[in-house]
Amino acid sequence: MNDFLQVLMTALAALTVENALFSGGIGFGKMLRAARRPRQIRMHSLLVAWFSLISILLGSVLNPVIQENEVLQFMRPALYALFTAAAYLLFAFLVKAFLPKFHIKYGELLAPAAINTVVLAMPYVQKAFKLSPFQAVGYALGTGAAFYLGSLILAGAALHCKDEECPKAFAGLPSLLIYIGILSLAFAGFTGAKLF
Amino acid sequence: MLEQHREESLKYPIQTVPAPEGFPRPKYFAPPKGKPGTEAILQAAEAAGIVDEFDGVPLSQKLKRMRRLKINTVLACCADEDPYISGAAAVLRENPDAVISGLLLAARACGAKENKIVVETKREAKEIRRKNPNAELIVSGTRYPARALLKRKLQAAGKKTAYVGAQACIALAQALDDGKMQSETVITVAGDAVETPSNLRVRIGVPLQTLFDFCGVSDRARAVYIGSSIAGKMVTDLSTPVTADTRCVIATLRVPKRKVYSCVGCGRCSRACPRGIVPWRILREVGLEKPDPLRMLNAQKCIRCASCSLVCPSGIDLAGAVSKAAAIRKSGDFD
Amino acid sequence: MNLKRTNVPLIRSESTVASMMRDALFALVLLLVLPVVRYGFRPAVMAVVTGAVCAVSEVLFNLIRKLNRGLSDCSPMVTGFIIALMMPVNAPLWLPCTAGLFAILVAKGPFGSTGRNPFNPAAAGIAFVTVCWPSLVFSYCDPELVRNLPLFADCSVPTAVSPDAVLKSGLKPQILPFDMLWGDFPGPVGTTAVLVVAACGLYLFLKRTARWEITAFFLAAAAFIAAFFPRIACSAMTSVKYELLSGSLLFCSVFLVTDPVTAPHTTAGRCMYGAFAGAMVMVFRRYGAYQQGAVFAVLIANALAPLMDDLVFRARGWGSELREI
Amino acid sequence: MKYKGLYRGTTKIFVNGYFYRNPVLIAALGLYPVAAAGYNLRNAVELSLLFLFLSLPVGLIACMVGQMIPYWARPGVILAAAGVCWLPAAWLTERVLPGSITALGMFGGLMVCNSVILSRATEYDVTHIAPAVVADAVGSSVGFALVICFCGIVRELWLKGSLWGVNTGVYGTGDGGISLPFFGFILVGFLAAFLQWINRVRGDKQKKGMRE
Repeated sequence: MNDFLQVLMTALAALTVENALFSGGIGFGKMLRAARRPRQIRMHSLLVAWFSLISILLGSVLNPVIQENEVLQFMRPALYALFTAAAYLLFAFLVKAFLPKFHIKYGELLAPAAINTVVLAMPYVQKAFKLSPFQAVGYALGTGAAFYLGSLILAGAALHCKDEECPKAFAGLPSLLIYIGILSLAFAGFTGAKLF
Repeated sequence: MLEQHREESLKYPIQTVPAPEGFPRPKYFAPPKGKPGTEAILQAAEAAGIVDEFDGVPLSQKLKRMRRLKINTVLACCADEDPYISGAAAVLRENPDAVISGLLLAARACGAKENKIVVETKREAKEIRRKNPNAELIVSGTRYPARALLKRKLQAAGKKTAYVGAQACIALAQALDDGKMQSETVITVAGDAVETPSNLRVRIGVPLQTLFDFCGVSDRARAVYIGSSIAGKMVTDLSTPVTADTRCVIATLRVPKRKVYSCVGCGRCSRACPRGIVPWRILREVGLEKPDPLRMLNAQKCIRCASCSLVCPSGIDLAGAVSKAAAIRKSGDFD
Repeated sequence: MNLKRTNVPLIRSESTVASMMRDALFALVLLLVLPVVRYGFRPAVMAVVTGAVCAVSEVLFNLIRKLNRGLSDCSPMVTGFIIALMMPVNAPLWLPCTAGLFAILVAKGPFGSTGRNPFNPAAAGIAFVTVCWPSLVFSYCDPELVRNLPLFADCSVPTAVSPDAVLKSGLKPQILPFDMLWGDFPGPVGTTAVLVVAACGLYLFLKRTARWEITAFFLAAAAFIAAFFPRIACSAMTSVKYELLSGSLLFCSVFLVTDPVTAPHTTAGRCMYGAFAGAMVMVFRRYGAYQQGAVFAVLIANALAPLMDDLVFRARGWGSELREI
Repeated sequence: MKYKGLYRGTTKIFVNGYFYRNPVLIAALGLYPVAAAGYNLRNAVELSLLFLFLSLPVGLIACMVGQMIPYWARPGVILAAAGVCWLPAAWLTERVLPGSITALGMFGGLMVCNSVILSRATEYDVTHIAPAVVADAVGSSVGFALVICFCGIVRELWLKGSLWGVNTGVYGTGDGGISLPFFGFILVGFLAAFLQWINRVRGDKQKKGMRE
């Protein structure tokens, strides 16, 4: 029971206090891309949660190994990238082979969901917060939920920022970026400083 | 909630304006003999060319529709909801018996069991009862749009209701008694540019100028409205003829200038609409270049009472937006 | 008699956007009376200067957009006054002015005129200033020792710890909740006078400028969380009293949350919005980095407002699934 | 004169790449480094160098190898290539500015999956010839550098009143907040608005030119 509670608590923390997405500014580019196709937001965030889960568990396995060796620490980003690429290739191959229907419907979602700053930041988060495996699972799910919420908000905001009431220079992407800025400011109230 | 300007025009009785020379005399037709059945009443209404003064629909067409819909209560509408107009109330005060007999005929024509007269306030009801004790009256209150709100309240109480105008009832009674075609209508002339606001019985087809000459309007008037002060139409040349459903002519000294802001999202228009439409959402949809008809639900149910434009603090013409949305939905040219 | 073309509804309801903003401005000026009596004219000067800065930047922004909207509705003044009322009295004058500039130039300008801003400009301005200069925003002067302050110059005065800072550190403030009603405890300029804020709230609800259900649900949610998850070891009632009376929660519930532009437009949506904002305020107070999280909670609630409207419409089956952009 | 057309074509790609169709301001790619890491000039220059040393090899690999890999596997392989190329890039940046990679820490690490490099590699470089790829890579890295250095300068001046640690006498009034990512997003938003205004004015001028 205690483990499930830990998962829940870190998921909530990932959504509010240690929200790497909003206050850390990670993954907004991908959220913008997801917000452009609102019908697939749910699947997109599920995939993001799934890949960040893999990558954070990967991190909790790799980090102790990297810790001792000096050279490995220099190669840390390369290792994370290689392992994430391997995870993506394996998963994409499995989906293509065994779930053709899923591949046709959500095929092109796999790449952006697997390769983005959110997924690759997960091992760093695990290193920074020293999360235990259960907390890591909670954090990944919380980040997936935050991605879903963020994409929904941005989908609504994108519609709002596009009409003719906005000044011509700010219509479209610029006002959306400022919208993201203010949203990130709102979440900065939690930590008040840099996350990591 | 709106401050009323109706008392001055209700003080004097209805004055009849003499028809200008060379105007055709009212025509007559052979009325049915004895106690008329439903068919006879409908034919008489059609022959007399009676038009309901509240919505401009021919009375015969209206009665047929009421019979088809099996209405069980007919309401003679003597409550004009507009703060400037007092025509219907004046007609009822002048001759309640004619309205009652016309109402009974209309009820028999469409097979309705109950019939009531709608009055604006309790004070008005007391006065009418003093004149004619056996009149069944129902009070509609002064909140604009009183007719639609009363109809919604009765519908909630399970009664299917329909309105017939007071002057239409009187015209029906006259048509069946002495076969007279509908040739006159009572119009309220009001507004701050009119010296003595009053109700005038006037021949249909007479230009507006004669009304103003009879009533005396200062020539500094800047804007003239007909129909109603909220949902009516604006007039620029005074030669337009009077029709059966111009219930009022309003002349004002100043053109009401109104600054228009963008929608503040206060939600008052969706609360003011008696038909359950959400005007601010329709306004946002119509503003897009590709409006999605699914989101402009029941825009075609709008009865154009313009109470949404009335309560909007930003001064937006919401009634126009809703009618444009209804046009889009009816046109069916969406992908 | 030459007749002009006009739009049809001859008569309009007397409450326009301008009159709504004037009511809000009147309520805010009412709130200034008590601090002016206690601290001299500095709060009034601060409010007027901030309002002027907001108004000038709004007019400048409109001029750049070549839009002759002018300054008909005094909404920038309202934003300026709200910002000035949430600052400490001894704050340097450039602090509320920077907040005002941020509010108008970043939170309101790029999104279009009055009715288009997705975030409450005053809340965004105060949040920016709180994140950038937390030490200045939370240094409140001691009401007993300080009498009149210089009008424009920065003043260094003995500062005292405000009740919500004590609450944040988990201790019980020594001032009794009943004394807090009169508002002579260290805190922002306008938000400590609890009774005056309540009176202004009632005035705004009666004039229908603000919607009462947002504030009702906001305070109910805040009280609920304060009662069941008290931050300090005391009975539920005292915890509720301390949480509601301290800090700018009451002021924010009357002025910041009820801004019709950034709140949902449907009644059901407003209730959800008020409850969510109340809950977020308490979450910010417990886990946030600053002692006053009301403005951040309002910003997050503003971001979710359009979603709540869509939720209500989807619940009523009026077709509001998201669409391709 | 095949090369003449080629030469003018590549400069057009280069100019578009770094200014008129700036990847960060128009396509909102690579927002994270600019917002989160671009709060002083030193960080900005280090990241721009890392970006340049990383995008060139990855672009060339994608250009040469891209066709052979099936479409679904392309992003994975390119990410692996980026991971491998990150090591020489980091080594080079360390050589140019000693102590930079350790200072950057996570920001440097996350450059591996910088969406500007990866999206260019998967969509653009696969189907174009080598000079165009190189021009585009250099163009986008200059564009990225422009944006991130501008943000770095503005934020450092306001934060500490110094440029690259050297005090310039400007009294920096900022406190911690300016270095937070939200200020980066707002700054990039205003830059994007400025660029959109320029593009609109340029568009109107061209339309006016065509009409005469």
